[in-house]
Amino acid sequence: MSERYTITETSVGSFLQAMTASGRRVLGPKLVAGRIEIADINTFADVVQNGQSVVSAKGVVFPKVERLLKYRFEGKNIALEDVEPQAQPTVLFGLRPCEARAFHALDVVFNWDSKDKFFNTRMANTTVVGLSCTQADESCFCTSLGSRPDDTQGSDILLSPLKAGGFVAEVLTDKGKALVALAKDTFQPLADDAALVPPATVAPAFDAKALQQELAAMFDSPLWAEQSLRCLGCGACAFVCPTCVCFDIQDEADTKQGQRLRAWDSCGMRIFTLHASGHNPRDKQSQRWRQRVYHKFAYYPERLGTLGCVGCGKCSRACPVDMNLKQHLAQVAEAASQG
Amino acid sequence: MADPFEPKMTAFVCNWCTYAGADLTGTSRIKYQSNVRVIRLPCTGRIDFMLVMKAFSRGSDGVIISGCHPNDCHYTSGNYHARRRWMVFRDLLDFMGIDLRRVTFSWVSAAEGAKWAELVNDATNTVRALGPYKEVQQLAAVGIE
Amino acid sequence: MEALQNKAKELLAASAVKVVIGYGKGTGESRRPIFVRAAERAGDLVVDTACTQNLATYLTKAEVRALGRIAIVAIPSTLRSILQLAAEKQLREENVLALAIVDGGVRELATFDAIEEAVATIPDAIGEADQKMIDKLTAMSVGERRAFWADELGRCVKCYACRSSCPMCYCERCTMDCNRPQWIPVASHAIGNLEYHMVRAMHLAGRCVECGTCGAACPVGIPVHLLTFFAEQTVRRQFGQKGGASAKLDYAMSTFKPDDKETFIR
Amino acid sequence: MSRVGVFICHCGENIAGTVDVAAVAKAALDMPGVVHAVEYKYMCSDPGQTMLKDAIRDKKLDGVVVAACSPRMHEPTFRRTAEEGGINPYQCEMANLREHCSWVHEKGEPTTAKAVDLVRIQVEKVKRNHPLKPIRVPITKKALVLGGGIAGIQAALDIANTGSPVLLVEKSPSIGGHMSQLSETFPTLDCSQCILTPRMVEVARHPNITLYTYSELEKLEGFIGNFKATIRKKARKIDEKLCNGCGVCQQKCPVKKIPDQFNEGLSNRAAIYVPFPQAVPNKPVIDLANCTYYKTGKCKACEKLCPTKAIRFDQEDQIEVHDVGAVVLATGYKTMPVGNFSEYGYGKYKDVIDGMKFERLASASGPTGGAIKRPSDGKTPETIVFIACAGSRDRLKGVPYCSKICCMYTAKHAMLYQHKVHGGKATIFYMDIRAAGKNYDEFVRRAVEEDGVKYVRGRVSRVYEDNGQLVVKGVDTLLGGEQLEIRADMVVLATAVQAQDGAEELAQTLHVSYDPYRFFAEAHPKLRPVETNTAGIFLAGACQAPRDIPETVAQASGAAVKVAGLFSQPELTREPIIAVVDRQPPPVFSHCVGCFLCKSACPYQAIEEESIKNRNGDVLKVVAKVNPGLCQGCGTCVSTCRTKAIDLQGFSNEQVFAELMSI
Amino acid sequence: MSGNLATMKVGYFPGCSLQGSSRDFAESLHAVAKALSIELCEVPEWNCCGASSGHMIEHLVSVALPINVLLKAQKAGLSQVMAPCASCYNRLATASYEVANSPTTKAQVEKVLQTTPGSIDKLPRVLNVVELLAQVAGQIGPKVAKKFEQTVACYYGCLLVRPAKITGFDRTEDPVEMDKLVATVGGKSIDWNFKTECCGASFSVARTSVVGRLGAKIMRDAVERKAEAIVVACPMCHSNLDLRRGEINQRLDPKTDIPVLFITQVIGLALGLPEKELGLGRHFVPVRFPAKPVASPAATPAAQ
Repeated sequence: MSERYTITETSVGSFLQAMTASGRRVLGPKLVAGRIEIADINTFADVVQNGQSVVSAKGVVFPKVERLLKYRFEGKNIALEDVEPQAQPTVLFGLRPCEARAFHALDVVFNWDSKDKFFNTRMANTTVVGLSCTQADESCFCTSLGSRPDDTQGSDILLSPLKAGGFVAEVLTDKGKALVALAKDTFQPLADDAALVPPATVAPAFDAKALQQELAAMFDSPLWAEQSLRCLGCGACAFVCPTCVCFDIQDEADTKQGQRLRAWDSCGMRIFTLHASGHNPRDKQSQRWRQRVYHKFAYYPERLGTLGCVGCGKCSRACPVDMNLKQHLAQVAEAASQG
Repeated sequence: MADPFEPKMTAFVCNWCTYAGADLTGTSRIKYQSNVRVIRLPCTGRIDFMLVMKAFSRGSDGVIISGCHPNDCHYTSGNYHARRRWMVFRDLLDFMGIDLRRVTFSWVSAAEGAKWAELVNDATNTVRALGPYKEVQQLAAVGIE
Repeated sequence: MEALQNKAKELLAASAVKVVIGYGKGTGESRRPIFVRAAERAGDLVVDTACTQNLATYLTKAEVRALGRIAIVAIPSTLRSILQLAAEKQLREENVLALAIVDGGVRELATFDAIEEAVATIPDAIGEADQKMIDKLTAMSVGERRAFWADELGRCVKCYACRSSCPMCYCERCTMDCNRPQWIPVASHAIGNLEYHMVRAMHLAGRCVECGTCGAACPVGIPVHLLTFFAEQTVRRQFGQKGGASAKLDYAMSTFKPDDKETFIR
Repeated sequence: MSRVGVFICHCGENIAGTVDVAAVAKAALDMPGVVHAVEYKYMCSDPGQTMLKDAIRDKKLDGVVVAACSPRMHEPTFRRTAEEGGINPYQCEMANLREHCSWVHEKGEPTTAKAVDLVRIQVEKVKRNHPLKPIRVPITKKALVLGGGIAGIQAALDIANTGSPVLLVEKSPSIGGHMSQLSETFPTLDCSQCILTPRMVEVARHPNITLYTYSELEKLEGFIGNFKATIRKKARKIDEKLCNGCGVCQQKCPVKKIPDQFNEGLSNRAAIYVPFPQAVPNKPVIDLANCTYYKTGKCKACEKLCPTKAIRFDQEDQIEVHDVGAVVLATGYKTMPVGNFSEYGYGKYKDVIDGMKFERLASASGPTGGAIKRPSDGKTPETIVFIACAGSRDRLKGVPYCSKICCMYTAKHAMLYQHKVHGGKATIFYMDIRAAGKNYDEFVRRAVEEDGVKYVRGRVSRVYEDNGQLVVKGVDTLLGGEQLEIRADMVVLATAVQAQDGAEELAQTLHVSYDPYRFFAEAHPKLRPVETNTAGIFLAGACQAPRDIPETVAQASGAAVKVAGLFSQPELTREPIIAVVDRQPPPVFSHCVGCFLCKSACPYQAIEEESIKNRNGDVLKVVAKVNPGLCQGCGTCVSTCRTKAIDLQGFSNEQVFAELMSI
Repeated sequence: MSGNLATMKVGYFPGCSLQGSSRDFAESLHAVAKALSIELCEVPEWNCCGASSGHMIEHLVSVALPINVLLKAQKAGLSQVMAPCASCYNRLATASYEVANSPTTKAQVEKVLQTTPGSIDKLPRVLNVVELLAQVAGQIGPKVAKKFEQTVACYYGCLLVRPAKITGFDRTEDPVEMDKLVATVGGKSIDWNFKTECCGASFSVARTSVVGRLGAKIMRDAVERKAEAIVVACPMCHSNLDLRRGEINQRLDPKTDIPVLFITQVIGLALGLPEKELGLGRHFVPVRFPAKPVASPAATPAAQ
């Protein structure tokens, strides 16, 4: 059962100081050159309370490039050198609930069969302080996925703004407790009459559960080609996405030494499935687009018991040709309902 | 006292003029500094501009590019094409923040053994004075977690 | 706008073209590329100042080509793209019809010659802000420039939105995707990003149509278009040639003059 | 995993004296892929090479690096050895430890370190070498000679005498060229036609020579050993088989007043004519521009009177296409039109003539039968002035180069004049006398000393007429720059030698390069003077630069030998260091996108377009293809290709990249 | 060339002689220009072209002076500057050529002319009077009032067409542009041989004997070829053949009194402009057709 407190905006400041003082790195949505980025948070003023960062916070636990191992050629032998992920204790502060929920979608993959050392170490060192959305835009669709702008899943602490200023802090996990413990006195007990700013209203556009069923019958629908005609086949959507987990493993080596890197990859790109033979099972953009939808809304739930999407809409905002996922999914649902 | 800095110099040269010129430097026993490593290509026209950037990314402190004088190209016009490429690439390197003092372009003919020695020494000394190309070499570690 | 919609309707009705590539209403105030394939959908076409993306990118996409003869709503850079693509044998005159937007109205340009004439009237100028930025950069010290790009490119995630949105990046296999040898690292670390954007700029020198669509496409707001603009301007300054001026090949980087003026070769 | 052997040569003390070869060998043995590394005193010696061969066999090597002298010195040697050892010769690379290391650096650790690097670079390269086969191209053993002047004649005869068929194409109605117009030739003063005519006849009779006079080359496609030549035979309007050259037609032709080009307009000819009595072939041609029938539709006098009924008014141009393996360019020169020397009064005053006119005046077969008579009134000139360098070495109004032959022929003219006009006074204005050549300076001296020709060193500013008398106004720079005014009866201008009209167009049809003065460019000014930069096309005579007869003939024979040499091979074998455009299994076919930017980058027009079709013959893709016969392997296309679809064998992207990575 | 005359505007650099010894040249020039509606805009605050003295003493000065003039013209928005005096013309043209072809000279000149505004890179084009008239030749023909039916010898002298690389105008050794102009106004020009011979130029004052000797040759050939007048486009040629006629006639037999006209005067006459406006009265050898043969050696006129 979670503990609930209130905390004033000024106290949030000291709470932040306490985190930094404890040697934690504090990151959160922050305005940088007109873009919201996940960047260092020093004062409460840094925190952007509404609107989505361009790139998700995924990088904290799954960096765009990370070194898995190093090696050196010593004469004819190869000397391997294991590297440990340097995982500085990190607090993701003021994260949108949708993004907070996204870590689960990563977790199910990185711990699917073998346990990924790098992800897990980073995850273990990351505490998520969510912040309920009081505004949303045309690309948001968390509600269509059975979630809410003030969803607690994935957050260790969830802050929800109070009409009177300050926040309700709902401490959800031990990680959350540990964090609160850093500055216990900045929290007050929750008053009964504390009135919350109503969360953002996000009208549901479709029902994810139903969609999963419908997709089964739509593999050969002309809709995919229709929707993806303008798709450029870049990776913008995947690289801003908080749940996209595909990666490429690359060796960078010369005659003296080398290293093995893990780097983000995207199923939207043509060469993602290109075989050495030249054959490409997903040669058409429509096939790649369909794969993206199926992967997130059919295969994920089927095999991993969770959706591969949190409805944050980052992909739609990042897309250079305005591929709006929410609209497209609604279209799919509609097409399905018409049989 | 630590070892004095010895620059890594990489040279891309054409087979017919500069490589032969460097051979002549040898046959005439003209001494020059040993920092340079020569990569032989048929023609300056064959030198992909990326090789130059790669050389820096790979830790070279200076790069030398040399081929036949205009009009003397063994392939009649390879060096003219190369020259155009450098005219643009040089500006781009500069625009992207690469220090042009570390890139030396030259025409060395098969008869200019002495010029080759002089070229290598000058380029090497210039770069030695500039010091190691940390700015680029450090990049190798940036962006990897 | 009506002019365009009517023209599109007429072309599609007469099936003079099979598709009209144009701009339509997107999320919020944004505009998105649309593909009008039926006369009755012509009303979806929008023309306004928000229509800045160079749609020529679609002219080389197999899926789009498969639709049949194309009419494309063209801003100036689109026209240049068409010529450059033609010069590079990627486009046939009979397969494309340009609907040039000239002060609100629409002009039908059916032949490359016609497009060349139109292009000839386009001034050799990029956006004021971009030019200012380039001038600012060139005025900096080389160190400052390196720092500037290190910072900007630090954000690059190699999503290749710039490449994918560029009308001139139509190669089926990009240098980036070559792995024997691996010219450019796949990972988007500092070196990988620097080399990637350097190659792109060089490959566009003399071919860039200065639409800036690559910069606009970048999700993390890196002004990558400044690199290609700069390269293109360098070519124009030194050789007087430019990308997308003619349907006949005049590529500065695969031609030369024996008296090309250069001062740096000793 | 490859098995590379490294062989380090001491080159006596040359390398071992400076580089610690043992250390290099040890280091080499540590390099990935190296299974064998040894040092030896002289790798190029017999035992050295045997050692290499044995190692290849015993150690099952698939790649060899010989660390010795410059590859430009011994690469062929060791590649042959490697082949004898049983691997592909192109699996052998050389590290240049001598010219690039031991000879240029001091003894010491850094030098040895460099040696190791140089070896490593080549090891990394050789690991990525692919077996290559020399390129074999068939040769059509038939030569095309363009131009029927002395150059073309000589080349054609020399080639024909080696047994290969020759097509000799001449644009005018007869072969012979300028030489047939000359009177006597320096420095021997033997009669030009007397030495030329036999050669002309020999050409006509030669079983291996097919003569195409009054014909032009329209098109040349293909490449060395495999050209396709399209020749236009212009209609003479004569059936050459029937015509016996009796000449009746010429006599009977009503049109007679057409200036005769052969005599430089000093006499007239008919509308149907044989250019000159010794013409080969001795068949007339109808000059359509002046023939009454073609102008008015009436006449046909020749047709009526021709005893063999050989006139064919309905004859049309014929186009013939021939396969040839080599081409000799011998299109000759022209003399500069003197129009832009109005101050010399050429064209204004009848008695101001150019050198070629004088040749006709002095020629026994000329309009005056060899007597020097001035054109205006046929009077024998008592004083004559020759102006050398009329246009030559004149940056402003003429050409900057020296026309080379003028000094000699002017001396000859003056000499001939003195011989023919006793007591006549010949003066020559000159800049310098350039008489380099066997017996040339002696010849000039003779003109001065024996024939009393007056040489004045200085330029002429103007030639004008002073009541009917030509006045040559010049300066004598040897006599303190004093102005001279010589009253002369006749003035001869030694006009500059220029490239033939249409040289530029021809060069473009043949893809040979030419200099700023439109003379065809040789492949190398010293070492390849008769070759062009286009393999299989050779140069002879004044189409390359001003030349006199001896040089022209020598060069023509030189070109002929080049052709004979080419034809002596069963087929062309060339180093396989050429570019190739990749081919992939469907659906990719090739990584080439067909932008053909490489095409304009190629200095050799070696890049062609290939359509990849499916079974039904529909084109799926148009991609670049390198013609191995034309490609010379510069690799310019490779670095132009964005998709890296073109690569250069022997210097492939993988190889070069690996070399760089190994540093 | 320039089509609509109404709009033709040309820079005008008088130089010293057109205000002194050759006022007749100036007058006729302005009259003709007016008649052909060419607007001659005098270059504001022009300075000496640096002829003779200038370029013999200090090279930099000889270039800087003309460039200064051209910069002033440039500032005044003139694209062409016409210098009637052949010597001025030659200096201006030479200077432009030098700064265009020698970076060093350019740099030096830029240094000394820092204070003069403008850019040396786009200097106005320099014209001589014949060049200018040639440009509008097309418009002269129609305007001819009474044909100039004389046979004349066009005399170009040395500075108008030489050195060719600098003047780049007409045929250096055998110019014809003036002859063409004479033809357009109905005159006949003889084919003679002293078109570009030296007249003695500035010896006109220093050593008249030289002028006499050279002038005599020129006049002799002209007269023998039935010229009724000499036509010039250079103040020095004019004064040498006109002012020094006495000196010349001492070496001639028979002596001659054929007048020496400026090309502008010839055209002026053809356009029917009053003799006064053309400054014909200012000649030493009276302008008469046909000239009456002189009996006695003409006394050298006293300096005015």
